[in-house]
Amino acid sequence: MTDLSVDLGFIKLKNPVLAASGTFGYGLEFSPFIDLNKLGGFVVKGLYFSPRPGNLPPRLVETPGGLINAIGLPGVGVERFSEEILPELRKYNTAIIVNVCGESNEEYASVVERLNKEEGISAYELNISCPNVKKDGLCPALSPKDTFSVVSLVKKSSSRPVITKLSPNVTDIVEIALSAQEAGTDALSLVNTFLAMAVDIETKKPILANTFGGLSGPAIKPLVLRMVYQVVSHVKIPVIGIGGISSGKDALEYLITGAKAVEVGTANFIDPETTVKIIEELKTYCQKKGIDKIETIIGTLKV
Amino acid sequence: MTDLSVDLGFIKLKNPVLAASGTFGYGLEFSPFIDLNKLGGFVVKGLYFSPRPGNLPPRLVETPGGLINAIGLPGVGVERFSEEILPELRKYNTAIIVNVCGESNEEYASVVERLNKEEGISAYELNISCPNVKKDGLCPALSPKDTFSVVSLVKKSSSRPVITKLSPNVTDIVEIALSAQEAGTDALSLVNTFLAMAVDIETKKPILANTFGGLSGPAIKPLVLRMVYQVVSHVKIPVIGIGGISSGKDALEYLITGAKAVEVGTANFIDPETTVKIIEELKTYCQKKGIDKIETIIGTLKV
Amino acid sequence: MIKDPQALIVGKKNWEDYYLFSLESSGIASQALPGQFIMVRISAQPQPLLRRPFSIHSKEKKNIEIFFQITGLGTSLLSQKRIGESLDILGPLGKGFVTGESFQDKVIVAVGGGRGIAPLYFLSQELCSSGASVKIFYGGKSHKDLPLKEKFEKDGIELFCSTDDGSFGYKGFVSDFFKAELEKLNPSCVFACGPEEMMKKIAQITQEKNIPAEFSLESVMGCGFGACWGCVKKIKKNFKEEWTKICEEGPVFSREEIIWTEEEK
Amino acid sequence: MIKDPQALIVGKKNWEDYYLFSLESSGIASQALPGQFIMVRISAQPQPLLRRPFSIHSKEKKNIEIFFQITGLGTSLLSQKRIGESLDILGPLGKGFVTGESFQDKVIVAVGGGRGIAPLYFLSQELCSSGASVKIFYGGKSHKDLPLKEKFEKDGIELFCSTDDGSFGYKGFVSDFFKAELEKLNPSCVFACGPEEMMKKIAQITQEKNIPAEFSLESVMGCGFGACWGCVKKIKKNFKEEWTKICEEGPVFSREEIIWTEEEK
Ligand SMILES: Cc1cc2nc3c(=O)[nH]c(=O)nc-3n(C[C@H](O)[C@H](O)[C@H](O)COP(=O)(O)OP(=O)(O)OC[C@H]3O[C@@H](n4cnc5c(N)ncnc54)[C@H](O)[C@@H]3O)c2cc1C
Ligand SMILES: Cc1cc2nc3c(=O)[nH]c(=O)nc-3n(C[C@H](O)[C@H](O)[C@H](O)COP(=O)(O)OP(=O)(O)OC[C@H]3O[C@@H](n4cnc5c(N)ncnc54)[C@H](O)[C@@H]3O)c2cc1C
Ligand SMILES: Cc1cc2nc3c(=O)[nH]c(=O)nc-3n(C[C@H](O)[C@H](O)[C@H](O)COP(=O)(O)O)c2cc1C
Ligand SMILES: Cc1cc2nc3c(=O)[nH]c(=O)nc-3n(C[C@H](O)[C@H](O)[C@H](O)COP(=O)(O)O)c2cc1C
Ligand code: FES
Ligand code: FES
Repeated sequence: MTDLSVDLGFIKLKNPVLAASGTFGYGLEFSPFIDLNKLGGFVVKGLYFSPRPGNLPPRLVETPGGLINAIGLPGVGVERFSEEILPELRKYNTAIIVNVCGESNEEYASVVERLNKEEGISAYELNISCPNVKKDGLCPALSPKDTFSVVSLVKKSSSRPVITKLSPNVTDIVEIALSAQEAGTDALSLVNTFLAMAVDIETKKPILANTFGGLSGPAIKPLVLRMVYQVVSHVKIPVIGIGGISSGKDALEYLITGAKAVEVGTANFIDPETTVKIIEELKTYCQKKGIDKIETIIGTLKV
Repeated sequence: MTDLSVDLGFIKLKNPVLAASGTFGYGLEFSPFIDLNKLGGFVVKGLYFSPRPGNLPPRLVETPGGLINAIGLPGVGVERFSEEILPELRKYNTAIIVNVCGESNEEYASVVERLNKEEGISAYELNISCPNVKKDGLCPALSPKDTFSVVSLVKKSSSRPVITKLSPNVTDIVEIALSAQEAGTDALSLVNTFLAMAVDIETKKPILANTFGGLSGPAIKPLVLRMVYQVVSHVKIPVIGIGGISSGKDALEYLITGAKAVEVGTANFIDPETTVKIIEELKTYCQKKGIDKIETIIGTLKV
Repeated sequence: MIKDPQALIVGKKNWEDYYLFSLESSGIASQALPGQFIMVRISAQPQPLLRRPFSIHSKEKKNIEIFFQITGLGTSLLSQKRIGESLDILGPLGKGFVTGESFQDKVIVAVGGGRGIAPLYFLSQELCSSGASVKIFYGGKSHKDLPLKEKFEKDGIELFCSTDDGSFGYKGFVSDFFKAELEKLNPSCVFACGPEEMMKKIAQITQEKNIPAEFSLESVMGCGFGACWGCVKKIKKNFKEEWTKICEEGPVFSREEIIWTEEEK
Repeated sequence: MIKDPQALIVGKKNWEDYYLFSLESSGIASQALPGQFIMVRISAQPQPLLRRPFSIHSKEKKNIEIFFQITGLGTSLLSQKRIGESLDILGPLGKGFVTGESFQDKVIVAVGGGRGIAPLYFLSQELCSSGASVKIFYGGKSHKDLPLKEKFEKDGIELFCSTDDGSFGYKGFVSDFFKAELEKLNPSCVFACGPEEMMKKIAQITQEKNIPAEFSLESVMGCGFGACWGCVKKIKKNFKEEWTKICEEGPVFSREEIIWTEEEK
């Protein structure tokens, strides 16, 4: 029996496989397909304080090996989430992580303060890196200063561990990671989507109503793996790898590179069973290689 | 008869289709497959002053929709290029652009100074953006300051137009583009490869001997298209689009977005006829749409 | 709503770029209702990346059918699959057309444009068995775009065919044909599926005559089961307009709920 | 060196995960020499992105054959192609084995390990027609890894088979079998293709006996025709060691030129 559990310090996960925010609904959408209790955990859709409509459609366009989305963080808001959805989620025995959004630092803090009152949340994931809400993909995670200020404010407000989700759209992701660490984040998740665009040569218009969107899916994996590699060698806090994971092999690449856990995003749409299959594949790999504890392979990359 | 020619100001191309540096050898490698005279032009493999061996193999690894290379700019050096290769290239009636590399600003300048003496070169493309030669993908194009200093030095040394090739691995590509423009570059080419990595879960080693490499191919197109869109609205000089182009449709997306020409890279490996096919497809599109001059569609994106 | 990773292709027919596949999938067949759809995984390779939505065209015992037209890479790759191969599908998804006993002895009209005919066969199967009298308007660009004509006729369903070029049946848009015949038929309810422009016109016409009508909408779908928020359209709910997930609360909506977009890309 | 975008698959055989395809491609067949290879485009979709290299296994009039083993996505997708489909191929590429009249009446030994047998059939065709006496060492893990045995035998070529597990022929590595038989056979020249470790041993053995030897090397290839610099290995040229493009100056090199890597991934 392989021990798949991983210890992030502030939370122990059954296994290193989480579902990524925005690709897993509020979790419940997947219960017809998989047993949610099998997951290491899942991150619910990004939550602002108030309900939000999101962007105009079209919101999605496929690219070779990837998906550009400009969903724009629609959602029920923190109140309805707490009242209607969270009670359902509490029935599951898995880590529930809430993806926290804000138009200002203060909004991030108020979301967290409201959620502090509720039971059944394992951690907050600060979404300071969504490229689909402001012009030109602007977001706090593009600047070490902005990252520091939002993370430190939220850390003050939060009664729970805080995971900061970084943007890949930067020259030096290590610099941003270090700011977030200095501001007290408990962990980092790498990464949100890559700022992207698609054009229709018949209409001569951008395909997405929002012009820009965020690229995710298999296409981005080699870029994110590189970022995880760079960041793990510079920070002391755990790093969660996110980007293009759709198989046990993909997840293992991240773990070996040094991620302590992974989040599965776009692949959930393609196959709603992906997360559970990855967990099975991790088990098989460990058994084949005689690995008792999956934690022992984390960061074993030989360079 | 559609007029496919495009005028970059400093040079008029037969058509907007160039072959990208490092993916077209010294051009001659493609003569068994296509008539080089049909091309708008081609950019030869990156050239340092002296011959260079390049990186250790393995140098290539495929990813979903992409290719990571860590070739590391091997080459014959400027002397042998001038003596042995350039005379062959002069026989062709197409724009020959030399991709210029350097370990220091001075080396870039000396390559250009040596080449100034030779006939038959249409322009220099300054490769200040290769992610495979220094640790962590460092290169001048990551910093506006470094970009400015190398471009302005080369401009002083050069008797020919200079195209500056930018890196996508930055937070704000517009800022770098503006530096290069300020330093006097005649045009910009966007982009070189994306810093990336791949891991073998069996050996637990990076697949590339160089650990990092640069991602190219269809996977990157949506990212580069976005960058071209951002840059064209801020600069006055022509922009050449490079990234994931393998069909007329891809090329048209760039042209409509505002690129005045395109370079075709990785697709040359998959089909050595790609460039010529793209030219045919551009013709067909123009004829179907009743477009007399392809230049009239450049930058016609309706946002 | 289940995943059937191995729905066997047991039948395949085609007419130029239209295809009819019969899939053995007892789990999905047993739950399917008219107007619902399935999401089909096209390839194990990541291109195309996402599943593609197809209406359930019919069900019979353990089998369901899909009817589709080649419109791009996904449908083109799908069309190349052969009998004996199997497809990974999710379904039945979404909410379908209103059906049931209340339609007994009523005249019902369903209007399908092009590939939009797909869900209307299942719908008419169901309505007929509830004792309704079903009339189908089936429009296409040309004669070759009406491949399912014989299938409906065999079932004894009254068909009103139109082609834009007049190569078969009424010459002109199916919505005009519908308008011309409406008075005579005097249906209790109208269902429609097809190009947005066509459905918009059917909505206007039925509104003027005050006949209830339902429409099956299309949208680019990321997941098909409510997880991605990619498929939204603006829908009226309790006097408010809301971006609503077509895959979950649709694809079928009543005329009163739909806010037609001004210009479709 | 040409591109044939429509090389028709006219024959296909397979034994477990080994496949033999016969391709009609008169242009390439007319130029091909033993040891040269072709680059095959696997899919119109960008996965796998790059072409895959395969040695020319034989040529006969307008046809060439390739013989390959499934080792990953590309070969797996290739194996699913059927007779009547066509492949987009480039070839013939690279420089092949030394052949010609000088081998008349000489004993020549060729050693193939696993899929490395592929180019040796063409080579032996050619050498036999030059009047050489060709002996083939054919090694595999197990009996099932020697699918081409009968093909060589039918041509009357003397075969020395070995399997690692002893399920057929000599039990052990083909290089050990080769070593054991070498004295007796006393070849004028040795050719080898197979796993690097095997070729390294053949190099040692032939060097000790001072017998000329040539080897067909493998490398990950981006283009196959000298444009990408991806396929380099270290090769001795005029007393200097240089990273050399395998696709252009190889894949066949003489023992003196090759610098074996210490450890292969
Ligand atoms: C609920 C629902 C039911 C459907 N039922 C049927 C059916 O029964 N038969 C049938 O032939 N078609 C049906 N469609 C449309 C079908 O899903 C699209 O034709 C198909 O997804 C196109 O895929 P492709 O890869 O071939 O084309 P692509 O290359 O992806 O695109 C070709 C064109 O189709 C558009 N398109 C792409 N994806 C979708 C999508 N999900 N919905 C609408 N348009 C899209 C693109 O914008 C583009 O204009 C249905 C769509 C929905 C939403
Ligand atoms: C000149 C040359 C001639 C060859 N001739 C034959 C032949 O006749 N028959 C045959 O079965 N095989 C031959 N090969 C090997 C064949 O090209 C590879 O098996 C094939 O490319 C693997 O592709 P894949 O997509 O199935 O595997 P992948 O999924 O790409 O890789 C599977 C494994 O093969 C390795 N690999 C991938 N590409 C190559 C490559 N280009 N060269 C070597 N190893 C690679 C990978 O590193 C990995 O370990 C030849 C290779 C070369 C360079
Ligand atoms: C449709 C969609 C919606 C997303 N919504 C969110 C979100 O609400 N909050 C967030 O932090 N990330 C969001 N993301 C980003 C993902 O969580 C993830 O970081 C990204 O998709 C990369 O992972 P992948 O390649 O596995 O998809 C979204 C991604 C997609 C595709
Ligand atoms: C194998 C390989 C070698 C390359 N060598 C160079 C080079 O020498 N100089 C340079 O400026 N860019 C080089 N590039 C980058 C390409 O010119 C191009 O910018 C990049 O590949 C993106 O375009 P693509 O997606 O069409 O391949 C190389 C790319 C590849 C794949
Ligand atoms: S298609 Fe994903 S929510 Fe509707
Ligand atoms: S494979 Fe491209 S140079 Fe050899």
